Amino acid sequence: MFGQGLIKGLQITWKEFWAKKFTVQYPEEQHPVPERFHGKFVLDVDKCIACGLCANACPNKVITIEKQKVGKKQYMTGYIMNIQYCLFCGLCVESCNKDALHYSKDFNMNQYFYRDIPLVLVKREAPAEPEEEEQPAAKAEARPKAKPQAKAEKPAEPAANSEVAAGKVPGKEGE
Amino acid sequence: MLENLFVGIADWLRSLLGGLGTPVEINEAIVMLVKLVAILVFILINALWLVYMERKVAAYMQARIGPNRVGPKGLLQTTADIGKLISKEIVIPGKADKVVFLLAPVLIFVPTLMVFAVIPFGKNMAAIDMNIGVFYLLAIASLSTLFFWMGGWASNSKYSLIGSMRVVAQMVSYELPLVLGLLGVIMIAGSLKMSDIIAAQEHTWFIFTQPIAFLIYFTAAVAETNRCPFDLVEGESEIIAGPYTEYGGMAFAMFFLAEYANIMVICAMATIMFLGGWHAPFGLDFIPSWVWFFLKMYALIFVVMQLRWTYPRIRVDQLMGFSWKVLVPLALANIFITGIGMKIYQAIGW
Amino acid sequence: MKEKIAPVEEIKQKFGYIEVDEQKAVNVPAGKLLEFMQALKDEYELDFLTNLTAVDYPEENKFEVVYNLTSTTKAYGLMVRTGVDRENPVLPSVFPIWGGANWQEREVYDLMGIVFTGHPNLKRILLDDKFEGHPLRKDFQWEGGRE
Amino acid sequence: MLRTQEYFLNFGPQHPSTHGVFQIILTLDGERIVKAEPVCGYLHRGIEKLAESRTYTQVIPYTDRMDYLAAMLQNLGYVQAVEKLMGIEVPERAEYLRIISGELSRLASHLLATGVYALDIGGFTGFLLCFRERERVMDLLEELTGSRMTLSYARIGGVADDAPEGWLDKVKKLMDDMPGYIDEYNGLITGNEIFQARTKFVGQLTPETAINYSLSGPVLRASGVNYDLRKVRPYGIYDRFDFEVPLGENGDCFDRFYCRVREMQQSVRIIQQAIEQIKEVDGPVIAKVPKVLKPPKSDVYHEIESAKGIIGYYVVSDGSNKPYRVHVRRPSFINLGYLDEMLRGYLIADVVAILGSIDIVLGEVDC
Repeated sequence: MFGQGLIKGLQITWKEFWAKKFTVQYPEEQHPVPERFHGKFVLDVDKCIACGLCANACPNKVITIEKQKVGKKQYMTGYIMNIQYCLFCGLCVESCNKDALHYSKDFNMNQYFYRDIPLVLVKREAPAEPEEEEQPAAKAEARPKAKPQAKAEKPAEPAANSEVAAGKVPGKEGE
Repeated sequence: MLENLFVGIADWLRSLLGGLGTPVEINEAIVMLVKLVAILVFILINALWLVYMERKVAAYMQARIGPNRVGPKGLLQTTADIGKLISKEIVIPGKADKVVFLLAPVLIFVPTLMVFAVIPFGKNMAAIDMNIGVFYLLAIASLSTLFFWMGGWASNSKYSLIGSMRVVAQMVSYELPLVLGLLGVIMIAGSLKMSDIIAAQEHTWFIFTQPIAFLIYFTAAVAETNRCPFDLVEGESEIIAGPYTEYGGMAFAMFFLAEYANIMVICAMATIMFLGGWHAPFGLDFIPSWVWFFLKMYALIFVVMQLRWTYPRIRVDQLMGFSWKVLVPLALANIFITGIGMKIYQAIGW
Repeated sequence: MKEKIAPVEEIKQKFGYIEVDEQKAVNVPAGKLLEFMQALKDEYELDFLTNLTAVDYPEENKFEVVYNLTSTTKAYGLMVRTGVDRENPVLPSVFPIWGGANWQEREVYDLMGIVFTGHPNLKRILLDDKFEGHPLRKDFQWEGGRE
Repeated sequence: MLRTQEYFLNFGPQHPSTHGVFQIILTLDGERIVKAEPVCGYLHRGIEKLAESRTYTQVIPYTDRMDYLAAMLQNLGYVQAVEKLMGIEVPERAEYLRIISGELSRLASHLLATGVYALDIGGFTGFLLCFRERERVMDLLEELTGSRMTLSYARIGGVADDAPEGWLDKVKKLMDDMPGYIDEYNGLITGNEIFQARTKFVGQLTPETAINYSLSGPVLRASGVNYDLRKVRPYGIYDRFDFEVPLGENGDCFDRFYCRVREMQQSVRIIQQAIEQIKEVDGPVIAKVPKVLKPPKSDVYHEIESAKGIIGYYVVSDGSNKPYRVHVRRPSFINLGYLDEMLRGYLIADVVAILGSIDIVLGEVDC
């Protein structure tokens, strides 16, 4: 009979009117972020050996790794991701042999200025003199030295120091 | 006390003015003016509230919760929107007819506001209880076609033009079943005066004696206000926004608010003509008459909104076909049957 | 994954001028293209032109136009290739045989620059009408972009 | 003297119902369409050209960006083409995960198509109700792959990751709820008389024209042509599942719409069976493939049934680690090819109905 479908439709909207609502009041409540979420990148600086596999795996050449030769070892001075070109495909994370590069659950990567968009995971200076002695000791010594220098040079740049990258201090952009 | 709240205010005003010793005619004129201003303010506030209600109803039917940030439960949302829209620039397209373009959104409110003068919101609560009230209402309400057309034509845009062509076609063809649907009621009531029609429904509402007429009227009235499923004037998925395509800021908001005021008119009309106006059902007289009137009106408005959020839009040829091939013959048949029925009743004796 | 391929051997015997390679794809000279295609459609029920594309081989100085045909009734497919000279890339359109070639040929014309004679509306489709060059050619150079 | 004149109407590129940036230049006689000229390419990014400078694995994320509504199916077509080129055997469990995520993608795409079609016709509520369920599907995909739309989940030789703990149960629960939701859409949208009046016998396609114009997917099947690659030439492990191919009778907009709704039911059936079967399958989710993929010098054409129709990948290898040429047969693009003829003689409102029923994604049309 003509009109049956019309009445059915009204019934459904009437039922929906009283049904449970699905809205999540965003800033107050948040949707659970799954474990594998492709969010902001986090680099474990200690594990990273600056091999460049991730940069090679990236389809869009997002990752730039700057390294300097200190003694016999390669020393990474910068790990910058041009996040505006990132496809969030996960190939870089997958390619990492040392399990150093990860996704975090932080999806808030917006920036007010275009120049702030690149995600600087590591920015530090190489230790000045090549240390010929024991490597671990040299490393441990070198890093505390490097940090204050980086800070002093670029105080304005948010997340531009290795502390943020290493996850010791919560990133400023996320706020 | 509550029953006669508004009537009491009017009487108080009248006696106050009487104390001043001015002539009675001037006193009456002042009282009338106050009444009209009160209605004006009431309508505008109501239109704002209806926008909010529409958004809430829509949201609740779509598993959302709708506006809820501005003010308690989002009640001030439309106020904030209007504030935003007022502050926006009204962009006038380059080749538009400027005068007509700007006049249309101003004038669109005029017929709607004029119509409210004769609507009795409660017992003795019509600003003017004209003896041709229904006629006046229908005549004035159909004027708004012109202003839609003005807006669409003056925009000098093809989408606007198509939209306003549709408005004219639609409104003219739905005017007919609308009036014919009401005719059955008028025949039984034997009067064009609103208060007489309501008085005639003291025992039985006309929706029970004239159910077909009610359906015809309601369908035609929804079409008349360009609401879904007859909203192909706006038809946002086809012709963007029809006559309003080129309007922005407050000019757009005027069209928007006029639409809601029009919904109020048609729902108030349906309440008066079919749902017994301010008569209380089941002898629940302790609730004031005007409360009953508004309850019925808002129930109907809710139905109009539910229709919008349930049905898809019909096509322009189907729209015309539906009016001329279904509604008009049905309305004529209804008048015919009503006439026969009345004769039979008269023969039997009331 | 098993491929269902049209009876290539049979087709080979019937049409002497075609070559069949190890993938059971058919190479047909450009001159015989329309005649061969019409026969495929009429006699082997290859009524569905799935894919039409072209590949640029600058070393061999040719474009290779690839037609992938399938049959909606017999569920087999066939790949037909034809070479066209790179200097003068003109090929008859298969639009009269399969309407599906309409936009695909326009796309190939747009991106590869192969002219299909007999096509009803051979215009650029994805790129701007004023665009110069055909980007999918291997020698296409474009200034700008990131790298 | 009274004189009538045809006029042009620019339908798009900025128009709410073109599903993206797409333009149709309509020649109108009143509200009736005399001629329609589709103009696409506003979203052309040159993916085929980009693919030539990427390695085989690196092309996968770009395939996402074509039909971003059913990204998994796009991935799948490409990786299966490369696997065919290299002769890689895919582990069982990966095949099942591909089926489940692929069908979930199809479900998401069809949910969107259903909802958006309701919106095109004018029913807003159907749109948001479909989105509610689509959201659940996307949440599941997000949990599996980490992304909601551009999944990049398939890898050459398998899939990126195994299903997380408890994920299959969640999928199963959604699949149990799904038939109820589909009934709701049928009540709200399909059964509605106004909707039927708008869509029935509009934009009719005969089976002959549909085949001739290489239309595929629900557009082809609505005309009554039983041509679903999952049945006709089963790829992957589709031959292990029991499902039907919904067909239409009239080939009109309503049939195309309703085919999608019924395909959702079949997708649900496939996923339910796959979940049952995957429990017995264990093992790796990716085959042992070399780090650097160097397929032999050859070419391959592989096509699968995507949500919008047949998506085919033509991959040419020159023996290096980068594809020499990748061409994609995009169903949306080819389905649009017949739009002009389809629209002629109908009203402006039908443009929306017909265009919506083809269910295009501009990312795929423009590639």
